[in-house]
Amino acid sequence: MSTMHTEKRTLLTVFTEASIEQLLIRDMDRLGVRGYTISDARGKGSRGVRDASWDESRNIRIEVICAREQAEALLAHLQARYYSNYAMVACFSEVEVLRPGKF
Amino acid sequence: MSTMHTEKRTLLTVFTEASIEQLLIRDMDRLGVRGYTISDARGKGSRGVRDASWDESRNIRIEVICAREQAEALLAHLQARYYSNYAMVACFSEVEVLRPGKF
Amino acid sequence: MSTMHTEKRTLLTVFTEASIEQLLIRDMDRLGVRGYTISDARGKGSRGVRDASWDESRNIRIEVICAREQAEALLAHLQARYYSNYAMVACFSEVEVLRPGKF
Amino acid sequence: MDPVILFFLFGLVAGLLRSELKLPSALYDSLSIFLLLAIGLKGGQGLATQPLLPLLPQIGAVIVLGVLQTLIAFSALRLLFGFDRPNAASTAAHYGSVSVATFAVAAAWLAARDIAMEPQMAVLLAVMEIPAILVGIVLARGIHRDTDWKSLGHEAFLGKGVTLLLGGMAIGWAAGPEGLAPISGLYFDLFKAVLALFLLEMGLIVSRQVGELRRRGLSLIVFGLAMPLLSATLGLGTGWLLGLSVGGLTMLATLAASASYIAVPAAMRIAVPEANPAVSLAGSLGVTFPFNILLGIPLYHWMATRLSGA
Amino acid sequence: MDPVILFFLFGLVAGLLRSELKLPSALYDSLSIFLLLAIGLKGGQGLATQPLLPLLPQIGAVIVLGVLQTLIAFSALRLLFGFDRPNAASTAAHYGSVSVATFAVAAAWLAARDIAMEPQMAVLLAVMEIPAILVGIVLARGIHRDTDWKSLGHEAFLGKGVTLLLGGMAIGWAAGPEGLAPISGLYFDLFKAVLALFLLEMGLIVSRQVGELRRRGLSLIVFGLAMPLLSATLGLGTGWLLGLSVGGLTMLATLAASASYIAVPAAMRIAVPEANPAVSLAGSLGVTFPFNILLGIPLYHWMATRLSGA
Amino acid sequence: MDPVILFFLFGLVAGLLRSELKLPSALYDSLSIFLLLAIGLKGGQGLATQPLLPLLPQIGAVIVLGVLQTLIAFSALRLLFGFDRPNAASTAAHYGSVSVATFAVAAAWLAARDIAMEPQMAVLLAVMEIPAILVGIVLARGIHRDTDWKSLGHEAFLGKGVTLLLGGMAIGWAAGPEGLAPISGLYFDLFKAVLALFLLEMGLIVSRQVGELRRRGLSLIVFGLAMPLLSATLGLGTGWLLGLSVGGLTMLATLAASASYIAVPAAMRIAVPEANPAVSLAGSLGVTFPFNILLGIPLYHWMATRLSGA
Ligand SMILES: Nc1ncnc2c1ncn2[C@@H]1O[C@H](COP(=O)(O)O)[C@@H](O)[C@H]1O
Ligand SMILES: Nc1ncnc2c1ncn2[C@@H]1O[C@H](COP(=O)(O)O)[C@@H](O)[C@H]1O
Ligand SMILES: Nc1ncnc2c1ncn2[C@@H]1O[C@H](COP(=O)(O)O)[C@@H](O)[C@H]1O
Ligand code: NA
Ligand code: NA
Ligand code: NA
Repeated sequence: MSTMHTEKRTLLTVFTEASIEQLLIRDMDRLGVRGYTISDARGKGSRGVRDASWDESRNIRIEVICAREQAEALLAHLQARYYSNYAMVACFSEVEVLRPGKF
Repeated sequence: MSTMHTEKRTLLTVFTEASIEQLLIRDMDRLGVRGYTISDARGKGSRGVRDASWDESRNIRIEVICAREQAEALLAHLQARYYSNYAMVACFSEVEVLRPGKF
Repeated sequence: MSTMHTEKRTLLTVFTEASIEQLLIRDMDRLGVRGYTISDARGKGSRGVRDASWDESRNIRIEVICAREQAEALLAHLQARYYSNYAMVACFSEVEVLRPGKF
Repeated sequence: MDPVILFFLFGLVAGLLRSELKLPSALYDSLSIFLLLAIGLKGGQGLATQPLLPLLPQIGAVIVLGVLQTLIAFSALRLLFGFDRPNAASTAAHYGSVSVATFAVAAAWLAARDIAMEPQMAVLLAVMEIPAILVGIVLARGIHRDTDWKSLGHEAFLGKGVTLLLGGMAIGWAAGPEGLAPISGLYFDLFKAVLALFLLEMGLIVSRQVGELRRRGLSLIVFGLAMPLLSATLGLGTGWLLGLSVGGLTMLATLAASASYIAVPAAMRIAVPEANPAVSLAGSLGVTFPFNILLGIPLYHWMATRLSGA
Repeated sequence: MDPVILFFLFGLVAGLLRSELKLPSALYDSLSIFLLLAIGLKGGQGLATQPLLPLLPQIGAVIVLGVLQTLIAFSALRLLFGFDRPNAASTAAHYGSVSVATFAVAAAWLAARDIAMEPQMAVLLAVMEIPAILVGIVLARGIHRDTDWKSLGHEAFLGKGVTLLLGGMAIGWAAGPEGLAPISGLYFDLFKAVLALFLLEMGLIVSRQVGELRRRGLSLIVFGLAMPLLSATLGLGTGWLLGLSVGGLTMLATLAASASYIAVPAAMRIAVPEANPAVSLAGSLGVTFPFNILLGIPLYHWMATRLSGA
Repeated sequence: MDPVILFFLFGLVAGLLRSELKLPSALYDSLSIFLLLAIGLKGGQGLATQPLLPLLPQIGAVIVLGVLQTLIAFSALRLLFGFDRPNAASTAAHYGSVSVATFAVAAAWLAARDIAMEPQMAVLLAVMEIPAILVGIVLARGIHRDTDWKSLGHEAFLGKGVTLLLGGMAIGWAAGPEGLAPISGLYFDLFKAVLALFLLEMGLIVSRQVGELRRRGLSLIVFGLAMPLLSATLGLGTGWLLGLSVGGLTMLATLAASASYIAVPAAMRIAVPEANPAVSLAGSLGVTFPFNILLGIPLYHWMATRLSGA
């Protein structure tokens, strides 16, 4: 059915507090992540409602497309370093990309 | 290939009008949804262009990670209550999570 | 397990520069895309950090749910027209929709 | 011509020519917060110097006025214009309520001509926002057991506009003219210049109603012109019964003639989902708002002068 | 009552009644940038007319004052209130640092009464933001090899607040009163009116602390009232040793009594992740801030008058 | 030093030290909307008191001036600096066009010294934004059949900047000085203070160009200093032919010397995608803008004095 040549990669999506955006960017750079996208969000989870009404309650949403191993390494790092003290939720999903060399 | 233990969940994504954000939050709370993420958006669909140029034409994007049954129950509710009168589009996708107890 | 009748569609997600938003909207309209959602973003990729600190460095995130063929046609167009000169990354993923006639 | 009107026309033309001009939405929000607060402060400061009791009959009268306008608009839309029930109810609620921007333009118009008005007009502005919303909902749905009156009341009384008007009034009343003096440089002296910028954005928004106006043909235009004229007359009558000055008469006529485009659309979108918001907005924003600020205000003032001269 | 206080109370009441009133976050950011710059400019312009050398001992003294406050707060929270180490350290850092909004309210309060204060109070404001952050981190974690002092220092000295205060001061100092004249219409004359709008938002934010205050019971309230009183006394003592005027004494007492709610929470969230930010904020925003602006400032002024009369 | 320049330097230093200072993007947008409107209003109000016919030859002359500058810049970049065709064309378009912020600084500089300039300089500012864009596109792509001139023209004439300048001018012209009086408290009296805040953000943006400047070595710096000097000379010559006053000469030289960093980059990104936007911006923002506001304006004024004295 498909005529386009694509390859599978993993998309890691992380929902977390805006206050640690700079920390996470530094971590991703250090772990060799080649690209990511960040957008602003609000939400609710086990740590309560975070409605972005002021700085303390802003969320962000980070998306990283990469190889499965790298996604797991990144998530393992986040889990070890942030899960216990910060509002943070993450999930993997499968995506297809066109230029696999980039990710 | 994977060394991390993950479990499958469903991600429900809803694109709809910003004017009903509070209604939808109340509905999700009532239906026992344990977490969600909301972000601002604009777009086009069968109800025309919604370009966020002022309050009336703002969209939002809601994401809920949960068990398939709950996602279906939530979507069934949205369909019954909102589909006919509001700009609204929704889809399911499959994601993997690390701490299945949370969702 | 599932009791809801859904059909599979493709979700095309594009991360790119905000400066070409109007061009991309025109392209999608011309290619017969029936709906899309756009949100603001920032990020990093092979073309460097784009931190949304001012107009020139803003990103957007476009999502289109449609049939696989249309998604491929749209991505082929983006690849031919924009990939070499603009910061742009795209991926496909699989989603399930309730009202397949809409997409 | 008054510069605030010129700003409106500029926005309108820029929008019709499809200019890329766009105000950041945070700026639009900030300007409207400022205007609501300033109107409230001004009204409250005026109230501080007079007894409050005579206000009560005036509040009662404008509630009746708002309800009446909504019922008339509903009947006209159903019987003369062939609207279905939800759209007639929702549009009627827009026309039974009031527009803060129109109030602000009229206030600036009167101030530029040194025509005084009663300070309580700001109170009446806040009061008149609400009854039409409740009437509109009842018209659309009938009175059901399961109507969530609690959250509707919350919506109506604690919406952004009413909160800011009432809060500003309370502050102005508590502080009085001398108390406000150190902050009047912003809230009073710059009022007209801020209003001008706000009207630029209003012009852009109005220009986006043109498509819907084309689709709906003449009926929206006819209703959008006839209704404010009728309402203004009712407003003048009410004001005359209340013994208002020429400035007060002009303002009450303008308030009655004006149609909501912020509080009512938001409330109707939730309470009457079957109504198409584009229809009511095309009428209230695309026809009635420009008519009122360009032609209506001078006309209502002329009528008020006649009436009080008689 | 001063209108800026009325704006705060209005925001508080609107928030408690769950009004839909909300200021766009870009407006809140813009107002705080304006206030920080204006405070800096005012202070810098004052410094331009006097020698800078006498500043050095004053800077040293307020650093000691900030460290002392943090240590006292930490001990009290650990021993008397049973806080765990990270929460005690983080909350203590909030109270050892200062609040710009409280400074601004006190400055407006003094100006309304024509009470002069030393221009360097703005310098002391900037200086006092920082030491408590560093002490708080050491209290929470001890001194580790792997503490990233470089990025902590960066955070502390180049955070938004300190940058704007110091930058504004440098500009005010370089331009002097005549140089600033063409821009003083915005930064000085409209200061109080902008502060009023800012306090409206502060009221809304404070109203959101109520839930946490309920959960934590009395201890946060007791600490949030006792600590500023103690700190104000220390501040008065320090100011007396430095030979400040009544205005300067009042302001230094207010600064000491105030607790941070911007710079410190952001720094602690990163440096002491185990601390729950809701706890410290409920104290500093929910109790201490309203106490200081409603009752504290007049009280500290009364104490300052006594002290300098003695 | 002028406080607006100090604000710029503050932003620059804060950016270079990697401070966390950041202005909300809605504030930046709002400030630039304000400045464009205010410049337009000021110019339009001046035009209201004089005949418009003599404008025509001036408009023709500055169009030629803009085209000439673009061609010279393109040749220089191709032949002397080894730029490839798209980058040379895009950068040349930046330098053939004008910078509104530079205009505003020069206007404030002249006003502070009570040096009058012709009111039509605002018209010329709007006119000079456009020709370089069209020439730049032709230089990059040649004249193709499939060039979408309609949408390019739309882009050029109905972009945000030109719309606001022309709209402001039309309002100012229609209202005249007395008509604008009630809104001049905001648009004229606070102009310089708003410009100062805007330049703070400009300083932050300029500081981000340093990386690119390092990568590109000396050539961008040399071009970015030489080109404004050459353009200023052309501008002076043109102004002399048109018989402008010293203030007008200074301003036309400044306009010619200035390089666009808003309208042109946006247009070039779409019309000449192969050009790297970082290169042109590093030149126009990182070198030419600071040069013009720090040294260029006084220099051009000195040259203008000489020229008109001769
Ligand atoms: N089930 C969920 N689905 C989508 N987003 C979630 C979910 N749970 C939490 N989140 C997001 O993740 C953030 C942190 O979650 P938590 O750590 O559980 O408080 C929340 O503020 C939400 O934005
Ligand atoms: N095919 C689609 N792909 C992505 N988003 C869509 C699509 N169709 C609609 N949307 C989004 O859903 C909103 C409501 O759609 P509709 O009810 O079809 O007008 C639109 O404003 C878009 O933001
Ligand atoms: N691996 C990635 N994962 C997620 N987003 C990415 C990734 N790579 C690039 N992006 C986004 O796509 C934009 C353009 O990428 P690029 O063309 O590689 O510079 C970036 O600014 C990011 O927002
Ligand atoms: Na009405
Ligand atoms: Na303190
Ligand atoms: Na130029």
